[in-house]
Amino acid sequence: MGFLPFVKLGLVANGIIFGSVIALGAIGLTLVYGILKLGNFAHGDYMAFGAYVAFFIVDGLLPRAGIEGAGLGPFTFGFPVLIALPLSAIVVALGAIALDLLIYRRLRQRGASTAILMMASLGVAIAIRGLVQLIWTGDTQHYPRESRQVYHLPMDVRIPPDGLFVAIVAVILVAGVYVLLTYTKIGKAMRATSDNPSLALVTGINTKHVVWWTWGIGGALAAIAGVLLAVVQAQLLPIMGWKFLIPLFAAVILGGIGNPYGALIGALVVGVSMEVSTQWINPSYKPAVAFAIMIGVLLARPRGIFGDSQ
Amino acid sequence: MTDSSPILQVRNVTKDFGGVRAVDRCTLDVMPGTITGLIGPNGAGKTTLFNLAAGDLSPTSGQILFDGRVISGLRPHQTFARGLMRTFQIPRELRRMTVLENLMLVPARQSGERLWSTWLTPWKVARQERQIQARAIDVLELVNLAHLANDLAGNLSGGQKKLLELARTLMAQPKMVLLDEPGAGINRTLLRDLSANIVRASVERDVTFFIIEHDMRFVMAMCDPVIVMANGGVIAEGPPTTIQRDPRVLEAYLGGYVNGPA
Amino acid sequence: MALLEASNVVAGYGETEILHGVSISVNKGEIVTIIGPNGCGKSTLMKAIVGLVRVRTGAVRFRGVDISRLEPEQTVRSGLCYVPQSDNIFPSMTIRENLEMGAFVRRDDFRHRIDEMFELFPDLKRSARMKAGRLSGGQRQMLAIARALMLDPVLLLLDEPSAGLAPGLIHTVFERIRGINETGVSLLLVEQNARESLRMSDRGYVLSGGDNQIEDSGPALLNNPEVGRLYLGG
Amino acid sequence: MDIGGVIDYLVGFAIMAMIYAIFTLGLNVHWGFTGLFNIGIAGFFALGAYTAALLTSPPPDPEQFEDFVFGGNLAHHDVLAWGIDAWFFLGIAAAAAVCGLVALIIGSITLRLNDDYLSIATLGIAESVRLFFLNEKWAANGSKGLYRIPKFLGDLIPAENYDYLYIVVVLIVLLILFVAVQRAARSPWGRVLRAIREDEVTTAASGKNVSHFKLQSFVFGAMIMGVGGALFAHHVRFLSPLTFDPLLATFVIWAMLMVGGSGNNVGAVLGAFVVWGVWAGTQFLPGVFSDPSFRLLMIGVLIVTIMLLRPGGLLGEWRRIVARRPAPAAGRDATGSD
Repeated sequence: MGFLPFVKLGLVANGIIFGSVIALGAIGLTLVYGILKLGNFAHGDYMAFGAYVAFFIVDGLLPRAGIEGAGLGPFTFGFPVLIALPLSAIVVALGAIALDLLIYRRLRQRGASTAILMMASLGVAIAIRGLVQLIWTGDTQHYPRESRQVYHLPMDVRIPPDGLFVAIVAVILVAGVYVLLTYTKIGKAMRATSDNPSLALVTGINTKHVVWWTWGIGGALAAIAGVLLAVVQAQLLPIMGWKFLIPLFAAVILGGIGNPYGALIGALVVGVSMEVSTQWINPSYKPAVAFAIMIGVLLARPRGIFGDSQ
Repeated sequence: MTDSSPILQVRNVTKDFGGVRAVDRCTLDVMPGTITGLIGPNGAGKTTLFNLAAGDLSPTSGQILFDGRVISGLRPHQTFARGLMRTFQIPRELRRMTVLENLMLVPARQSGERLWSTWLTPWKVARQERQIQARAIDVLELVNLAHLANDLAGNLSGGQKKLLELARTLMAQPKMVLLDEPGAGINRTLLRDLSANIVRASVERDVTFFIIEHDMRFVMAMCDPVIVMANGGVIAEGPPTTIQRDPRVLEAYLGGYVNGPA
Repeated sequence: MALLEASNVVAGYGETEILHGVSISVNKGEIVTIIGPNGCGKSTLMKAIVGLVRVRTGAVRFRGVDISRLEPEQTVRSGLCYVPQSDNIFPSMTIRENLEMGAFVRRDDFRHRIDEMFELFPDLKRSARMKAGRLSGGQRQMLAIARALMLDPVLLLLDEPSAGLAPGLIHTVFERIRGINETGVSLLLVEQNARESLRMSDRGYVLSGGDNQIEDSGPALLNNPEVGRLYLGG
Repeated sequence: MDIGGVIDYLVGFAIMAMIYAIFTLGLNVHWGFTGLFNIGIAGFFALGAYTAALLTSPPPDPEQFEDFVFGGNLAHHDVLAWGIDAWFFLGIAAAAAVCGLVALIIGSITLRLNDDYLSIATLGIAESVRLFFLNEKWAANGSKGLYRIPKFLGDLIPAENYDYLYIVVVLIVLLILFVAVQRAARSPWGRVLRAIREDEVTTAASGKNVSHFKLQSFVFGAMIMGVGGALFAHHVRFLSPLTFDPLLATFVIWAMLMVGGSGNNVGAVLGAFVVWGVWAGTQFLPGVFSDPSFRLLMIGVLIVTIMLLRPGGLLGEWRRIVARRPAPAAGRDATGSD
């Protein structure tokens, strides 16, 4: 291709795969941020919880019904993961709505400051992780898997088939979110509420429903992001969600808080930067790279690269 | 009684918010020692002008001078340091701090505001604290809030919060105070107290007041001169009785002869 | 029976009481204007009617039904639409989307209504796909009114539609308002610009200090010297 | 268990509780007085601990530390060369200085912006610090960790009595810091911080440079945390990046402050003892209650419950406890006014 000859294209491809997982998480996070004015520190743990719910379905539930398997086609995982993916999304979506009713709605009604809301979300994050560890222990788990050959593409690009799966799922979901926000009534209501909450109220928008939808969509996307993360990393760990917070927030800030399209671009930028950086620095510094990007953006453009200037 | 040079000069100031022009080539002077009123219909740009002068906003173009020096573009704590203090239309008291603490916060250049002096020279800090506290209690007595000194400011009534706002300005010993609707939402008796306090501060402490107010009785009784803003600019200025009779002012309020006389 | 009847409304924010018992009414087909000096409680009255500010005592009846306890989202459904004074559009959504949001509670096909709005406000049609945040002040006001009209409201509440507009535009806005009234919509206006709005109003109220002061026909209020006194004292 | 064993245990317990009390004091400066939301305490904890350990540790033994090449022999000549264990105190001071410097850099970037950014940045600091010590084997032996961190006063005191000496050291440091923080909090300086916590706009309109004071608070609190880390290093005498997981290095400290009452220094110390007592005590309980995961869950639930019921913490601010009135419903006030 000629441009950026010093960057390995394979890393870029990996970055896009990784970035698409970040995007699924970041879009939910930024929607919640924009509509509820809450930087949700539990979002990463929603992801982890989603991954573990899928694990429970794949490992505990489905085998009893005789559904088992790994190595579906070119992929390492089996058919059960495909069943678990939507189920886990529903569970986490309902869980996120329930937590809002239980905790955040009460705080909002009391007129609590954003710091109090964030503090509460930190408590939720800790509690979820405790719950996950209590049920599934702190040890590494993984979905039933069979090893598979990676695809060899031209220009020395190698991608695992799982990565391809992850990217395709992410593209479908992001397109779905786009359609939802652009064409559906509830999606437009969500954007309107994020834009101008009090006007949304007098326009007849039921902001209560908007809040439920926001948590539902955010929770579902987080759960799927968690499953996909567990697939690409080939493991589940209770702390995987908390560790993911930095790339998530970096993507959200990069894209401008509350802007789902910005979060998508931000996620890809963060994902690709994190992967490409491994060409020069130790791969385990990837989260620090995300942090450095975030600080860099805050220095240069406090409202994010794609944020409004107002 | 007034000096020859104005204490606050607004020079051709414009402020745009997105597509909306809140202040439009506004020029006005406030003379030292006066209690100057600022009136005008809603959306005339009065509060925006205060925000520009106090440093909460920067003008899109034009300049604001205080005491002969440019202050537009400075931040709020910097305009405060020059001797210009503002209050807020809706009182912003420090809710979980006592009334006394709300006042003791205000004086500038407290040695105890440097972290190390609280350890290295506590006696100096303590002495200054005693002085500041005595002053704060004086001010509270002046505005009839002394009995509430140890109450949390968040528990005051609306009118008492207004008095606390005024007390904060007295505490600062500024050269000039921008009062944004001091009379809004308070009852007649409190309003009388408030006016008396403003007049006293103006005379005894040589503070210049620039006051946005909608209660015309208050404005007419206290302010001289009165400046009238409409559509972001000044349309009239003069002694209250003249302003009251000025047909342009009533037009500004009632919607002028935009298409010829009605 | 009056279309809208607010009687002895007491309302305010936090501890501060702004309205001390205000009564107004709007009959079917009327334009009614509320004027009064700044801080008299005009906007608060509007918000109390639509349910943004809680009515402490007193009643608000719309078509005979008490709406004083309803949420804003419910009052909208009853056919009463409100345009706030500022921040009355969704800036990051397109003009068409803003209009669609206006029809949020409609369940029928409202595309024809959007076309009608574009006919009424041709300016908006030309930039239908533009983000509303890029509109000028006058266009924003038009969009805000069009947004509220999307529901075919029985009664439209406008809070200072002329605020912050250039004098030439003010006239246009009032022309439009008169046109809207001619299509059968009743209007309740809060206005700073008393002369122009009273001239086209059937009736007007003057509020001062959170209380009713004067009620009269529009033109009669215009010539009432008492009105000027309420504004400027004296 | 004999009496001596019980006392030994209690002394060890008290040392840890007091070290945690130092962190809680630091967090109180951040959150309790200024409203700064630091969820990366672990970063300052680790930075302080490693700084002190590296400055005082003997030169690496190539047999045990393959990659560890950091000098580290600064203190080696003689621990008592200056009459007292000067290097020990120098290590503590350096720990504070390094934490303060990092806080200064990150704070000056994020504190002038939206408040939310600081909390995310603290998370980033914690993770970056952990990654650094995990990966840079030359600096601190990576995941194998640093051990044989010197004791205070070296081998002057027999190892079995070291805790009895150390509890005095920790107590003195805690007392000094407590007095320092208490003085600062009750001084005009602390008054400005609390004013910022209440309303930044009013504070700025009262002539205070809000971002400077926030930065001072952030740096001061971080330095206190550095001291805590240093004391921890010389107590446990073994450090690895795994020591500083968010649970024991961040969340527990938050729970302590919440229980004790943010804005209340006595409460902060008390909270450290109570929560650490419950934490340490539950390990003797049967079944699920001693499971660390269960305790993690409980800490989360505790924080949420306190936020819901008593946002000021159990003890409340030191001034007085005032009944909270419900604030007017947010978001219902539409725009525009009379």
